[in-house]
Amino acid sequence: MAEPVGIMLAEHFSTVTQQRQAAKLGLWAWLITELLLFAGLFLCALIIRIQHPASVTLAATHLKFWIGAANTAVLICSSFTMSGAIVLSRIGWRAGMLRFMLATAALGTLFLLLKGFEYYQDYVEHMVPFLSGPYVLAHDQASRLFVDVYFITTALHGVHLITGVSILLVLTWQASRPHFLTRHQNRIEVYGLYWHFIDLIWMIVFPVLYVLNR
Amino acid sequence: MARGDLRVLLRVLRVPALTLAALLALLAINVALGATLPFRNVWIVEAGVTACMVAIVLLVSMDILEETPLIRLFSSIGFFWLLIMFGMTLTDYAYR
Amino acid sequence: MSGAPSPAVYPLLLWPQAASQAAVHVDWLIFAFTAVTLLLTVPIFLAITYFALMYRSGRQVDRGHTSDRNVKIELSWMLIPFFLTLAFFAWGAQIFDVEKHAPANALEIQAIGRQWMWKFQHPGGQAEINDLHVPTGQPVLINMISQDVIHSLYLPAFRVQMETLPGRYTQLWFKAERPGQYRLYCSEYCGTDHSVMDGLLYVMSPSDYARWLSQAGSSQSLAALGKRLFSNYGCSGCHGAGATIRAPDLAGLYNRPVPIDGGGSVIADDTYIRDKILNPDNNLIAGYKQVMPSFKGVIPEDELMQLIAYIKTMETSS
Amino acid sequence: MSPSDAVMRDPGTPQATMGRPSDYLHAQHTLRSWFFTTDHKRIALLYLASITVFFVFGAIAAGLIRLCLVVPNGQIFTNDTYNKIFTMHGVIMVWFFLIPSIPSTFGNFLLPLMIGAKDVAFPRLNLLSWYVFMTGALFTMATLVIGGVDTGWTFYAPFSTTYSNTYVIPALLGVIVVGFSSILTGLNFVVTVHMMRCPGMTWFRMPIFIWTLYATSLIFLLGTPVITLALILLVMERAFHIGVFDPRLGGDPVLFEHLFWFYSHPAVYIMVLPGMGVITELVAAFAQKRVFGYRFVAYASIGLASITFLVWGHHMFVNGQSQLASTVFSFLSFAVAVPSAVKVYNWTATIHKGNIRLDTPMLYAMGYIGLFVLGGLTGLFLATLAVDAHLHDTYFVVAHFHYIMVGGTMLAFLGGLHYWWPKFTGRMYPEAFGRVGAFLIFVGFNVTFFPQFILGYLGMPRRYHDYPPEFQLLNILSSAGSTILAVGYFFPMIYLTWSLWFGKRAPANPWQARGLEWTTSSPPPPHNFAVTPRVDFDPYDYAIKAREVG
Repeated sequence: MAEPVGIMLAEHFSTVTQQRQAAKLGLWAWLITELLLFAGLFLCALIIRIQHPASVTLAATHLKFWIGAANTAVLICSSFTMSGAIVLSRIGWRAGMLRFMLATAALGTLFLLLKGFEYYQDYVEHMVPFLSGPYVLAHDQASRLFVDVYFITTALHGVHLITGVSILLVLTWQASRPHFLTRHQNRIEVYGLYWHFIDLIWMIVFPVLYVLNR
Repeated sequence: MARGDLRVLLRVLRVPALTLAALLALLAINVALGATLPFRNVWIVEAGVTACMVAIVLLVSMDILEETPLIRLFSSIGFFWLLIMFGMTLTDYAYR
Repeated sequence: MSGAPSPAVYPLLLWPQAASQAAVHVDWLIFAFTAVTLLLTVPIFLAITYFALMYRSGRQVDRGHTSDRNVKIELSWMLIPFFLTLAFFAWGAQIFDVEKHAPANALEIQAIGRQWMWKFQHPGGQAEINDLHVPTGQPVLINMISQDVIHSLYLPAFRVQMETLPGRYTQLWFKAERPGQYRLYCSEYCGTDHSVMDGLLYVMSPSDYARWLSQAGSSQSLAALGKRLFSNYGCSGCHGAGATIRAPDLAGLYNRPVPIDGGGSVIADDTYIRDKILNPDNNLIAGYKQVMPSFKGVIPEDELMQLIAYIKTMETSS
Repeated sequence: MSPSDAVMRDPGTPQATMGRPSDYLHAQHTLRSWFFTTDHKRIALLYLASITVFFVFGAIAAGLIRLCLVVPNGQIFTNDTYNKIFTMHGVIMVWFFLIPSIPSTFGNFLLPLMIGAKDVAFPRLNLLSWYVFMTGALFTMATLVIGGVDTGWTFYAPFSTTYSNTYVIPALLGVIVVGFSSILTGLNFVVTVHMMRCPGMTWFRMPIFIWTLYATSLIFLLGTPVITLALILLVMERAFHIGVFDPRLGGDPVLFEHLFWFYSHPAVYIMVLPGMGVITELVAAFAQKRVFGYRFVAYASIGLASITFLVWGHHMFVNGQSQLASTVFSFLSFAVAVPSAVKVYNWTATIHKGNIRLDTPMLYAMGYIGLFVLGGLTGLFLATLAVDAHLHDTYFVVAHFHYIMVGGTMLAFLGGLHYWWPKFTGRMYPEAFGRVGAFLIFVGFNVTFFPQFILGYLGMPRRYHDYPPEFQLLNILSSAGSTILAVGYFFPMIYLTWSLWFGKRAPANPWQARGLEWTTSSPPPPHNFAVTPRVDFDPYDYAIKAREVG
């Protein structure tokens, strides 16, 4: 069942280790920028909490806490399946790896579906202040700020997840061809880092928006 | 699936499965705290639990424990910068 | 430029006019800082020029005995300039601290910045556009707000400026000492006519100022105007004496902590009172049922300032 | 001694004659070979060409501003047109010229050469970075030229989100996209420095220019995402009313300034740090001497990149920031003086007892040191709380940052361009014209910007189209200086272009400089080195030479 595992050396690198480390370091550098991108939103959320504590509590109680919690669990499971794909890629078990990758993509899609349902619920409950229509907390102006941050943060995270699932599907298709693990095993490793990090961001988003002092 | 395959699968999936269990347990704590709000300033506990979850993902799922010092440095530098950003901004908002 | 007669126009001005002792103090700071700057930089300029000429390629000079590091020298030229300049940090911070704390007896003038004009209201109710008249010998506190974008009230003769923000009051104070005409500007870019959002600052002796106030014509003080608004907008129906609805008592409210629903408290400063008039649902007050309607879009900024002026006087009346 | 070592030790040795066209310029000729190249050297030239075009646009805008300010009541343009012109000047110069200038051109070209690598770590990402840059920049440029934006390059809310009636959203989108280009370049450089150094090239054998590029790349990575987010929030608020800065909802416009300056103050060091690196190379090469206190200078680069993230609040002393925050930010700003002082004094010490040639690059370097010192110290004035309360948003600020950006970055850029021109193109520039150009730029710059220090101190606010008559004489002086500056800029543009066809052919090492980039041919072969270099010597290994001449 096991295939040989390795990577193909690119022209401008001198060793495989160098190439592997470079890819990993490059991805970590990218993850730093992702973290700081979301950190700006967390900072906004914190400042709004400081300036309008009561309004934020009011707005937070209108968020769909249980959908958020379920979604966190879904992403934690997807983290597990991604880890599974990585460990199987290391031992060259391609068929198992592919199944885990598809499962990861499915869980990511499930997250997005739940998220879409949550947005729909928000819409039905008039929790979408920027659309022309009633806003249930219209009497409390400052609550809009927090709801705005909620939508921007979750949408930005959603964009990352959509990108992630798309790349994952392409990668799965590539990996389904023979000799993939022989040449490009580190693509799975590097992609896994990205997926884990999107999950990690959500693990911060969930408490920051839904849980803290709701 | 052959018996040997299953044994291999269980062996390599041990750590991911333990991680999964730990993360779900921590999430359960946070959800329970968030749903019931048992005491004042419960956010301190919730923030601590979140920090644990983040640490587990970083250290175990993302293999920081087994990485070179360079990668470890790069994985922590972003969080350090976050402290700078939040700390310095709070010298404004907390003392206005 | 505004049509008013301009201050003394010099063909080439090299030192700005100062209308206060504090401005002269800032000038001293800048002067001393410039001197230290020259002390630190002129030797570099001279050395570079001298070395460049002295050690030009082809000249027969002694190029021996150089080293490429010397930790002691390097540490000293790292740290000595730093500590020298640190004195100016302390000096500047000390002046800034004074600039941030107005004396209690300051004459309070209200200012509103909007695209693209300044509106000033004196305590006696006199209002003026773009120009500002102030007396000498008395601290003047300018309490200001913006109606739209960020502006900044810049009074170079006092060496101070402060931005006006939408939705929040900011302050600036000075004590004028030299009568004359000076310029005032908006220094924060605010759109089309930013560069004509300026005017003249008239510093007058107290008697001239009193004469100007009487000529500027206003029958009622800011607080009295506010009192009239207080009943016109129906505030007195709930907050007034003998009201049937249980509304928070405003007497003595100003600058006191107000308990907030859900714990904590906020100080009832100008910004807080303004915010409560416009958005009564924000940060509910503990122990009261919220029934007050919002006055957002109903009361303009200048009337808000008059209402707040009245609410402040309620402190003394109780 | 191995054969490759021999090549390194004696730069005068002629390269193995592989015969032209073997260099990267002549390896292939099709347009396709330029626009789809993954060769870092060709990508550098793509950047060089594009930022030069953007610079010309920005400079024309600057000329129009100075033309307009000759008269106090601004009759040449309407207020709106003037506002659009200075916004165009700021946006183009900051985002499309200064930030990418040295890192994307010299950095791309020289980073692999100086550390002995065949290419950067991710060559295709490098090309992508250029395309991303061009997409964003051309998009914003089109907006600026067709409709115009009047927010200033700082895009402060709520003016940009609510009150401006111009094409703010397209301009912002372009700037956001360009930010991704910065991130990709920074990422590439960081990984390249860590992973691609040739055998023997330890950290303390790297040229200072590489240290500064590394520090700059860290700022790209740590700062850019925050501005990206801040600008996205502006777009959201303006386009869809999903905002967090809107004061009508209780939002805080000052929060935007925090997020904006968290990147934009470090961005100053994105512009300045690589300039410092270039100057260090020039000073060492034209003094034929080791850099004095190499380690301190290297640490100072990283120090500057770190401290610069702690001082952004000094842009906000008069905007309602808490007094505590202002005081802390003021204090930390003074700390920037420490690493800056190291650089300046160490350059001076490097010149001491050197074997100095006053060629054009060295003239630019000496000009740079003077102007950077003045610009830096006036920065300390502005970091002083009470002084800033007077000088904030006046022409003093304008003069200060032009001393840093033009006097600093621009002179370093021009100096470096002359120094490495033979390496880039294989041609020499005409020396006499070079010196005249450098002199004109130095004089023109000072005549333009020194009067602005006085104007600011007298209280003339910046971004003023219509100013009081007592400021006219100094404004005329400043405008007159800008014409000299413009003539100065024309010089290199013309003779450098001329030299592409008619310049003398350059040897591998025309300056007798040390450093790996001079050990390969001019212009270098597609893969930089015939044999992978092996380094067993310190950087700036000039000691032997200096003793011989002395």
